[in-house]
Amino acid sequence: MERSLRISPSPHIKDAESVTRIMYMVVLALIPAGVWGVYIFGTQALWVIVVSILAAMGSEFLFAKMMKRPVRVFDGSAVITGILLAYNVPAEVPLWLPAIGAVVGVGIGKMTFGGLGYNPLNPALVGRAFLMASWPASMTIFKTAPAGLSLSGIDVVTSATPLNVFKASREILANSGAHTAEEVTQATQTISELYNANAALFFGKVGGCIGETSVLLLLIGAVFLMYKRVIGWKIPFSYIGTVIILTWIFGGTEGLFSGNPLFHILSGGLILGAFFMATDMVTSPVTFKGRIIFGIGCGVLTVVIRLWGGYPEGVSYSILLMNLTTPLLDRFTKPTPFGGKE
Amino acid sequence: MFRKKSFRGGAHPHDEKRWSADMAIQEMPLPGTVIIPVQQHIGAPADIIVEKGDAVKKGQPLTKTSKFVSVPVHASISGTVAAVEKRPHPFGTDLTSIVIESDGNDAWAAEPVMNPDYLSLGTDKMVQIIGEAGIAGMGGAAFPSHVKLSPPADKPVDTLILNGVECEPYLTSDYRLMLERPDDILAGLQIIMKILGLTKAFIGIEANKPRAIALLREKCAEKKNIAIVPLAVKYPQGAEKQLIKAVSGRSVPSGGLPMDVGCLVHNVGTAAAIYEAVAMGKPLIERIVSVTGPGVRKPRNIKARIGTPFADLIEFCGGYTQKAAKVINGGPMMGIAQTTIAVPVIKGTSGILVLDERTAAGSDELPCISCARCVDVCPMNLLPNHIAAFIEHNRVEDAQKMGLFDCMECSTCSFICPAKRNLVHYIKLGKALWNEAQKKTG
Amino acid sequence: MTLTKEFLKGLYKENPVFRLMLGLCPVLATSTSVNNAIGMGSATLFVLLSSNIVVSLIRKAVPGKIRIPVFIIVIATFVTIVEMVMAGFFPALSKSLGNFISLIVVNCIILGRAEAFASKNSVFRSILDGLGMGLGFALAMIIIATFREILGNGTWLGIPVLGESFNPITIFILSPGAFLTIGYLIGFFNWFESRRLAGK
Amino acid sequence: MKDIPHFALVLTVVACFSAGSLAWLNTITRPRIIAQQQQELDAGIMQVLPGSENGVIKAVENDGTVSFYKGYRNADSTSLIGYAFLIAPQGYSSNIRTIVGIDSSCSRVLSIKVLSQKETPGLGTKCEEIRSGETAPWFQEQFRNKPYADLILDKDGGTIESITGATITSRAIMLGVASRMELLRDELDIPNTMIN
Amino acid sequence: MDFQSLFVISIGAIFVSNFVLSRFLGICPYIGVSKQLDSALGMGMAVIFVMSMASVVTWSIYTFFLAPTQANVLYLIFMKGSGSPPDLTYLRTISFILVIATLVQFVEMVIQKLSPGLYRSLGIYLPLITTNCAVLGVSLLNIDSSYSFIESLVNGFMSGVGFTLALVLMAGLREKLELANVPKAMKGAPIAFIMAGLMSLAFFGFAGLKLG
Repeated sequence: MERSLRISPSPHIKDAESVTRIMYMVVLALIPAGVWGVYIFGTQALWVIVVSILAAMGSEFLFAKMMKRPVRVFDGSAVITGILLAYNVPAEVPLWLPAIGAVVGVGIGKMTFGGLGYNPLNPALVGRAFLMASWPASMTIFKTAPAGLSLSGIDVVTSATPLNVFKASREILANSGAHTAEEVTQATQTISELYNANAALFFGKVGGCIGETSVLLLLIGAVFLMYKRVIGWKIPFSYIGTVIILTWIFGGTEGLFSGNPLFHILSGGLILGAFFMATDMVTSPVTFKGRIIFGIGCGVLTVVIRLWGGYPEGVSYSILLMNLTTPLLDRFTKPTPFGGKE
Repeated sequence: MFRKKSFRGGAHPHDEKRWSADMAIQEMPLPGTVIIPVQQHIGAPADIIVEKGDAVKKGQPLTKTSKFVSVPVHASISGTVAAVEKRPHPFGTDLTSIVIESDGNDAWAAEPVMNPDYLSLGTDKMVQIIGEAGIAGMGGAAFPSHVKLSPPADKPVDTLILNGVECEPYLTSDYRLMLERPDDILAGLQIIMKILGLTKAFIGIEANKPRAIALLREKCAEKKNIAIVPLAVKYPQGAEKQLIKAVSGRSVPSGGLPMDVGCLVHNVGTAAAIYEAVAMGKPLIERIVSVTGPGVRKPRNIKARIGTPFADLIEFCGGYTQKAAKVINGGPMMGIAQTTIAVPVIKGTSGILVLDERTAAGSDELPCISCARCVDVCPMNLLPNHIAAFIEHNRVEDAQKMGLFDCMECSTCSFICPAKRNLVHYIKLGKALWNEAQKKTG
Repeated sequence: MTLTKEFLKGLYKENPVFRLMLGLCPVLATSTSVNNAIGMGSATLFVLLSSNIVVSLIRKAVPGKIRIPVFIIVIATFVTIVEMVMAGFFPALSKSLGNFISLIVVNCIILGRAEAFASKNSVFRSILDGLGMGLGFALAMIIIATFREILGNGTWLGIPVLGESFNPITIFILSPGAFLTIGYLIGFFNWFESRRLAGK
Repeated sequence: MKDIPHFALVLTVVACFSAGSLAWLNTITRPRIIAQQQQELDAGIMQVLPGSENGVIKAVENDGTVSFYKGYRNADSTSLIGYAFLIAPQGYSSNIRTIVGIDSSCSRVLSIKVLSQKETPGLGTKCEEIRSGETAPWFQEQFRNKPYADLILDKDGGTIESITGATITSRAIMLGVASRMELLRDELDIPNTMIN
Repeated sequence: MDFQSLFVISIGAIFVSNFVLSRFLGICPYIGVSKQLDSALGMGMAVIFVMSMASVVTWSIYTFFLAPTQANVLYLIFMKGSGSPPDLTYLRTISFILVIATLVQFVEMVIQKLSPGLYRSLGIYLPLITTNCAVLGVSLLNIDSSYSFIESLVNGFMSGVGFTLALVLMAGLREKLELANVPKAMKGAPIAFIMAGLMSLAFFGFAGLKLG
């Protein structure tokens, strides 16, 4: 009858959810968009993804060994870092580029701070920003035309992302005095073409980074994650909502309230960023209000960079910048304990 | 379905009531020895008034107290006091206990007699009887009931809630009680209403107990003043402050008591015990215990004498299964794992849960990934991850500023944590460290 | 403390950059190339040495209450001398170091050494201290600049060292690279120091 | 408080020493600094106005400050090569100080030279990059003998190849040149018809 | 004074060329006073105040005493407006640092007299500011960029805001890093530098920002 009994603090039952399960669910949700990326950009995209994942896992292993820490290469977080990094570079990059990005993201962005859970910034975005700062030329060349598909009238060879085209045209219109009438007309026409290309943008028949093109497939993954309660609605919805409002007000070329929010949602990395990167648990706030403000902040910065900044796309930088505010947001939006004074 | 009320936060562990929900309450055979710890309630311990070798009878008080926040314990069998010594206690330490060896007669010191006129006893008399009967909250917290029934004049109670939630997974003792002795519970409720001078009361029951809800509704069909409130199935629905919030919409202030918002909560088991004490003069010497879980052969709901060792109950339920690995006093969320089954059933033992290897297997703590699940589920609206992190780094003061003492240790955060962090464990540790530091500084 | 130790302490044990972490603004800003680092290092060395000498010489004549303003004037004078000489004789260097030459005046090492050492010690010791600290500072700058220039530009002192195929990691000569390089170097020295102490 | 005269004395002595030595050093270095700046400028002007090495350069003042320079082929300043002027357009992270030489009819750029800039290393700084095997910065070389009307970047459909990843720098220089040329035309009263 | 140029200066000073993250000025307090949020806020406020004051004062000193212009006070008094005005710009470093040191002392005294509460929260940071190169840096920058009086004031104030922004963000992050599992050798200043590096990397997002 007497036998040795286990003891442990309560609770004695645990939810089935685990960190590893959560991570691999995110991986699963990201797969469709990657498959699409490989389909339209060719096997080069596949190699970029593979190299990026292997480099992320490899550096996780090496750094953990170096720091004499438990090795948790297979907890899925390095895989996500690898995938997200690959999804944020053009398919054309030389393969050493994603490799270095992954090593930097995991090594500097994560392991230096103590590994998973302690990184203040999203490692994949750290890697991307590092690459962007070091080799901007390689990072912004979108030479591979999407297989058999292109936006009508837009040259996919030189500057193939819709946001690039948009920004260039918008700049021409903003300084119409410095350009010929012909150029101005063309810019106006280009923008209206972009505004009418919603279907192509939605299904992902456009140029861009490997994983950001197909809004449809990204949304499928996002819905899956939301259904599984891996990600919440607060950050993505407040993020996208802010982008909608701000681009509607300021995004137009004919004064205030003439923008086309739909174009801004469907193009660039907004969907990928809002659902898969801004929601990164480690680097986003934990409080209700904190997450809402975080999303709004991401939205504001994205629109500012897209419309007035030096880059055509601002999603990754805006998320990185908001990551910096996460501790402050958590601190200043600490909920009042139950029964406390509101 | 029922209209379900609830509170903010909470989680949905599998309720696991299936093991014992349909097992009718069975009486335990008379135990050979009972171990009655002097301290079974929150508050001051009472003074021992028996010595080794004394012959005692069932229902005879073993301790006596002059303090208000304190209740006596009673002999639960007749026999001889074999020892007054420290014995293992379900709370994890050895505490002074009175060990009685049975004489096999099970003779009453004073046989309970039904007083048909009990409702006409004076309020003060009722409270006195309840105190002397040793009744302490039977939902687990074991706060002396008569104290709760004597609210100070400046905090009038206008809302009485009977707690039939039983939100802890596995446990079914309150459920069985509601099904089998609804009249006793309602009679107890009426006594409490009389004491407090109330005309209206609520009984909160989780919606996963439709039979209990239906039965009590039927019983109360004519009594318009008692409302049965079905509640959402969510842990910790049965926690006092959350129950009050769900039923009455009122929020007990941080650091306050239910009476601060005019509420009073009693467990259904307590109500039944109050009925027996007031109407029949029977002290609290037995209670319903669910012995359940994958680690026992025949899970049962048992009416057991206070002081019966866990071993006897587990034996009565057919003993361990092959896989049994962990014995818990109480439910899986807040219960305490036992190192030995020599510990006795006490007034707050609502269940003995025996888990097997699979359910009991712990896993390594991983670093927090800030997924905020604990924040989302915390019924007290705290940031458990931050509090625990502060304590982990020995910064109790920062933890205290984050609301350490608002935590009621319901364990929902630890349950939900995907990194398997023992958040509540840190929090308990933090409270202990803080109290120690306070003592030092005076 | 022996005279040799007085001189050597600045090089490693009390290295102003890696151990004391003083005067980091110019270190971060002007370590983009070894050339700049040498220029900045020598300028700082000169000011540190000269101000140490002068402060030590006048230390008995200066009342304690006004010593800080006096030191500041002394330091600022030498900084201005460096500014003028550099602009006059090394225009290219002067241009690439920019305002950071003027900012030597607020470099905490210089006022720190004047206050903590030169105002209490003999001229000779102050010279050794100034030389050691100044060289330690310059050395640290050169080490940092070596990493940054090689990684960020593929060259060392302007000479290509990593070959044509090397694609420079531009970020190392940008601001994040400065912070990262110095962060990891200080971390390395911490690690090295703890190893050294553990070995003893 | 009786220390105050003492304090004042010490401070005054120190300050006098300091001021004296600086003033003395200034008399030595100042001419060198000025000469150096002038030399740099002259060299720049000569470079952007080919042929002026043997001639003279005259500064044309406007309200007390130099507005532009005239470069002559010969010493008696009769044969005008063209005009030179300094621009400092706001680039990506700095003002790009550039000297520009244009022909006497104000219709084409002769040559440009970036004097100083602090653009992003590796990107904007490429406006001064000399490719291996070449002797002059390729970006600036594109402006050589470029008619005013052709001052358009490739991104805007023109022929001037912009620096990869540094469109802002490229455009800043290009627009700086073009807009100052326009102003100069007004200043010299050269009708626009002549150049279009 | 057109509003737009002030706006451009402000955006530049706070985001695009942040004093700490891209100009490398004020690194010592940035690393030294960023361990706690409260002190970071206090330091930030003190720096904003001193930088605005210093901008104004040094601009005036430069314009009216050092610069070789017709408005030079020394020229008007001692040379009675004849001859060419003296060029004393080589004295700017020495005069600026003295002015700043005096100013800080003065501000300290005034605050102590007028608002003991403010003194308690800012006072302890004021002496540290004398050797904060950001203050001298902004003064020199104003002169180099030939800013007008108002522009100098705005630049000084906004650069202080930029400094405070970086400092406060850093303090929040470092409070969190206190709880992180950072390798022992990297604890303290090294990890703060790495964090600063990543922060300045993130601030690249603002590069090329052209509002207005």
